[in-house]
Amino acid sequence: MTLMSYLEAGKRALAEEMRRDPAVWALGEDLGRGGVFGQYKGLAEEFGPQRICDTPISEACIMGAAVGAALVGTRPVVEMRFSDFALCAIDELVNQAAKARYMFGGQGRVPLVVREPVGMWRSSAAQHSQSLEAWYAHIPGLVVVTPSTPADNYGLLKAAIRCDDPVVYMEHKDLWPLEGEVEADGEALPLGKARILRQGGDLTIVAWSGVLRTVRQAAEALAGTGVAAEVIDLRTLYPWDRETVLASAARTRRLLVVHEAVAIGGFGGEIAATAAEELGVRVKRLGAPRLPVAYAPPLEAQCRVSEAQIVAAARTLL
Amino acid sequence: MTLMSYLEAGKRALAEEMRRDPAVWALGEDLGRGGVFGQYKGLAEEFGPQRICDTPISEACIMGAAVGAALVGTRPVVEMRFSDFALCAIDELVNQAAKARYMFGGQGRVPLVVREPVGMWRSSAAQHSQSLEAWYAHIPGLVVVTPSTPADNYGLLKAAIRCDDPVVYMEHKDLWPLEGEVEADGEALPLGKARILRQGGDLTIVAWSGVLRTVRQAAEALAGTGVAAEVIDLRTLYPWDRETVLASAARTRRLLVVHEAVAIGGFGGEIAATAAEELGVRVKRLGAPRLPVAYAPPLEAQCRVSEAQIVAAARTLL
Amino acid sequence: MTRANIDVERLREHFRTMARIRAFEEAAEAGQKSGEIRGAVHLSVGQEAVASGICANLRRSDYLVSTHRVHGHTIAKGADVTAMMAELLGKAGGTCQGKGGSMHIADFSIGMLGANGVVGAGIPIAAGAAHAVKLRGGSEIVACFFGDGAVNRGPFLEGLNWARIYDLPILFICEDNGFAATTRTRSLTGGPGPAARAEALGIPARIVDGNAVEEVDAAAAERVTRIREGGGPQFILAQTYRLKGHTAHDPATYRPAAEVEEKQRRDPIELCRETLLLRGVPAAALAADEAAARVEIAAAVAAARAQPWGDESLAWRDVQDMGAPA
Amino acid sequence: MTRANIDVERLREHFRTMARIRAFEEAAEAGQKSGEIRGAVHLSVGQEAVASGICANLRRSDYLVSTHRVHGHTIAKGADVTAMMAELLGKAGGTCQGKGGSMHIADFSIGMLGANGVVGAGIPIAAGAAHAVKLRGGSEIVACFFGDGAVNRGPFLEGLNWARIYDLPILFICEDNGFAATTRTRSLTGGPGPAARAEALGIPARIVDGNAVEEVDAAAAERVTRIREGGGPQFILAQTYRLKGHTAHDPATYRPAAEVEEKQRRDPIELCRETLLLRGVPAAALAADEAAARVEIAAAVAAARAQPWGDESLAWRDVQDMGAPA
Ligand SMILES: Cc1ncc(C[n+]2csc(CCOP(=O)(O)OP(=O)(O)O)c2C)c(N)n1
Ligand SMILES: Cc1ncc(C[n+]2csc(CCOP(=O)(O)OP(=O)(O)O)c2C)c(N)n1
Ligand SMILES: [Mg+2]
Ligand SMILES: [Mg+2]
Repeated sequence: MTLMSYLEAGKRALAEEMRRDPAVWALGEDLGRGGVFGQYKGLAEEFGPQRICDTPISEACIMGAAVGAALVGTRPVVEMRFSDFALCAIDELVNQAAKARYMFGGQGRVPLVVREPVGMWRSSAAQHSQSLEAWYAHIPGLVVVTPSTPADNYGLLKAAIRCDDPVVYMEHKDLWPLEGEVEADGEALPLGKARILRQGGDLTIVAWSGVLRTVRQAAEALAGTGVAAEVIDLRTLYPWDRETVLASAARTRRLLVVHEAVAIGGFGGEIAATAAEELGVRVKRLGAPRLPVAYAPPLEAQCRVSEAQIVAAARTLL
Repeated sequence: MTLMSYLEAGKRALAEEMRRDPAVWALGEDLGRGGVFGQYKGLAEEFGPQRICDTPISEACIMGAAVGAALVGTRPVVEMRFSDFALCAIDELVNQAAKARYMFGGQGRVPLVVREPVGMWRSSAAQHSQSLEAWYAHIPGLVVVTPSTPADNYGLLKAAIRCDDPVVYMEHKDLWPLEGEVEADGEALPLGKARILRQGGDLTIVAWSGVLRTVRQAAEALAGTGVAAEVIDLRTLYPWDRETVLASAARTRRLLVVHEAVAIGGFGGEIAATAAEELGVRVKRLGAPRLPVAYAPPLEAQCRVSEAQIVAAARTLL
Repeated sequence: MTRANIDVERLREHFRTMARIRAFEEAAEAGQKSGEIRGAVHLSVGQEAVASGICANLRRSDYLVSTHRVHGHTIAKGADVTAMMAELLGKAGGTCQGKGGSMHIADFSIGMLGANGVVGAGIPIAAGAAHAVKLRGGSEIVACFFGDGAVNRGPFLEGLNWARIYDLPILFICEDNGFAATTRTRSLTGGPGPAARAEALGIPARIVDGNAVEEVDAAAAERVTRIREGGGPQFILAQTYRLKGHTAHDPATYRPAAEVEEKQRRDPIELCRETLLLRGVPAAALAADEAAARVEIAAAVAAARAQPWGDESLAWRDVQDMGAPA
Repeated sequence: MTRANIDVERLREHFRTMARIRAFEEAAEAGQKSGEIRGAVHLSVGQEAVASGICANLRRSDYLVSTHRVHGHTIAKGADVTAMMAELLGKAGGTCQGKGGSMHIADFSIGMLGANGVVGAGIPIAAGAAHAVKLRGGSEIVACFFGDGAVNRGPFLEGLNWARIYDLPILFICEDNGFAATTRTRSLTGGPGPAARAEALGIPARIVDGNAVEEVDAAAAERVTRIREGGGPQFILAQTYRLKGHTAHDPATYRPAAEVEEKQRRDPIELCRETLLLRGVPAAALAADEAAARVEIAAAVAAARAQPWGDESLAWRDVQDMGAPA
């Protein structure tokens, strides 16, 4: 086990997969100089400019070219810089990557990974702060992964690269410096498996990505008042781990879903509705209000799910 | 009252609004020859090629130009032909149209309507059959409207054009020929108001757009077996009429949401989760399986919500 | 420049290919009109010389990326017409098991990577395929067809720039049939046109008479040779005319009948026939070619018709492995 | 061609504008480094002549659409620097009430329709604004700035084509500062470059030395006159250099110090100073202009700093009327 950052863990995973499989390559803007967050630093030196491919500012073509390159047997890792810019390449992802295998009757596959860093970070305002994971979970053909720890960023990115389906891989920008133990030269983690971060019998809290830090704090606070919350990191949004979530909710009979994304139309609705359908348990969702993210810190804070909100929401279920 | 088709009703609404307000204009491909479904037929003759503006195949620019034109005081009606092609203009809709007013601190407004015909129609397969209304309902700044009758297409399109917010206006392709009574030179209908199509005390069924036809049939079938379903046409997805839906569900204690869109991550999750949160009622959702739409009729049929499915789903709630 | 000295057998082969495409599309048109073919069908009647002239210069291992107007390219690349017709009918034996229809025909066995329902979307995909070929040091080339309407979409610029900067083995073919659906493309295309745009992106462009199959063939031969020799991306603008409507449902009343009649006189099959007659091929031999094409297509239609629909379970397959729907 | 005979007062006005932009951005840089300004800040240090030269030819009623590198354009168009600085600090008195930050500065009172966080996204918006002007028979023109990196995005093609076919009153200014973030743009731009692309889309293009403010001014004057006379869209490629990093956080170590030093010698403010000295303006007068600019900006910073943060309720306003969040 080695202590490393979430950023470093992602880089390591990519480097190891590139060493393992010559079909893997990465493409995106500024990758040759390490990428916008430094998450590719040093890779061009090891793998050369062909496999760590600097691209023009052409998001549509980056994604579209990755589709073509995947159809003929390579495994592209596409860097979108901020998930917000991936909105310039939605046709390529949703109409092409996600559907090609199906439309063509299984003749081709599109084993690409698109890395789309999400979330609020350093007062970036409405065009650099979005969390649109719910969109992709709604699209047949796509896998959606949202790692929250260095170990997960390592193991899940490996799994995403090995996956034969197109994967939307959403790192959280606020997690880049987060440190944690990672097993170097370790294994890929299974996609589609949630992890129970904390056990408890009073209510189940499901969350993913950056907001988990706040959720853990809230769970601590609840514990301080004698409420034992079970906290589940969903890790993969599609396919989501219904078994783990429903088993927990069946025990606690109370389910709170928390996400950084806008609450209305967010993936919390899917999970809450499923639990209500399947178990008839009491459910509640927390997410951002339906606001664009503002720039000024006190305004931006309105979009951030707080520990106090989580504790309060949990209490309404008790 | 005049009998007219859903298509004709939309055309009439647009023509009347263009007569009323010189700032209204329409832009899109082939509009000068009536548009791809004929829903603009004759308008270029009345309003001239400036206000019924033929555009190149440049979806991104059609939407982006509409944003600019709206910011300086006109009211563009954008035609996207098939909602699937709007995926070529997502940055322009989601990062620009939806956020400009907010990001600029209220200095500008973007009163545009984007018409995005949705749904399965004439074996059109995976790139011409999508229903992605849930995406837009998740985006702060956007209004989402899904008319299901000629009268609604008339009254809601008028309201959408008069609305000062950007509106995603989703007509269903299968409804173009549907006939119904429309009050000519009539009023705009209020946005955000659902309509109870049929009263009943045993369960509440919420639906919208094309699938309502099937829902009505299912409600008939249920009535035949002594089950009185209350059927609600949501009409506007954002803002959705929580009052009407929750009041009905509070009475019946059973809520079924049905949509043509993929069930997982669909807007049904939002409604079901809300009802479960607010009322603790029994909920169920029905939508398409998480499949791209296939071409061959028996395969495509797998994506179509059937009367039998609705009846069966309703029964599980009773 | 027409290559009047084209080998007669080669020209005759073009005639046969064009006749087969024509016969296929006439059958498709009939199927659409009868309702047997439900999804949209875009006919390339009048544009067959482009498909035949270009694809005659491709190897089976080369890749092809096409558009919604896909039949000609795919037949010329060597696809099985029965499987294609079955696809239009939505049968399980179709090239795509009936999941795609005309707008999504693909045949990976001959390097045909797909039609596309989204105008211009094939361009980046083709660039990416060529990119992958270069990455793995392959010798294949990619032929990427698109229409004159597609040059007004962003992916045209992004894809051509991409091909240029990475110096990819790709031939872009802009098939200028004068229309984008009901619109005269020229009226909404700024500047001198597609070839000038390609040149401004650094890609050598050549304009050819797209109705003269020997001219298309010659231009393609030259450009394909350059590409195979490492000359990087090339561009051909083939000027032609869409003799039918945009879809098989479209009567195309937005253009004068006289214009169509005039263009009909430059039907590429007729132009080819004239040259072959001049070169001594008997009229009867050509008529026999056409009859053979019709027989072949009629048999394809019959065989496709006889095929079963796909089982419902087919709808659930090939979506994705991870989280496969159930 | 430099217009050595530019009016001295006009040139002096450019000097003052450039000095104000420089002072503003130096303050912004300091604010970013200290952490007081949290969001990304993109400096146009070294590019001030483009902003000043172009905007001097615009009227208050004309429209301006900008990019993430927005300060110079906006100051040159006449925006209040205190409100701009307050925006960078996120204060309620900012141009956008603190909702946008540097990347979303807008000032509709002077026709400034917004910076943009998405590269190239301003181009269609600008085309649409010009389209609306034409629709209502207005006499305003639109100035649309973008970087050399933006010419590789699809909206560049779509937006320029749009302006051409509808013959819109718009001036496109491509500010070629050599870089797109850490990338040398030229290395990923196929063909002869932005001006050739504009010409291929039918838009007359002119290339100018973007560090010589009198040259930019002269070119803009000529092009703006053409546009006002109904000549349709025009294009200026201004060649300049980004003296600082991509953002104020970027040390730009990916380029040799010698290159930057050499470019520093062509700092547009220094070039302008030289000309003014030659034309007899005393050095002290220019130093006084710069000092005045610094004083003005220092006062703006102090005033902006003193402003309160917005009330939380501000976050909930101006999202939408229909379905306003509550
Ligand atoms: C992005 C997108 N916009 C619009 C359409 C609808 N559409 C299908 S084909 C077509 C015309 C295409 O013209 P062109 O590229 O010249 O090809 P042609 O049909 O002439 O072969 C249009 C507008 C589409 N399929 N995709
Ligand atoms: C669509 C999109 N892709 C990527 C980015 C990230 N990004 C911001 S500025 C920039 C470089 C832009 O270069 P250029 O257009 O030359 O403008 P400059 O920064 O040099 O002024 C990039 C890549 C973005 N904002 N939007
Ligand atoms: Mg065409
Ligand atoms: Mg630049």
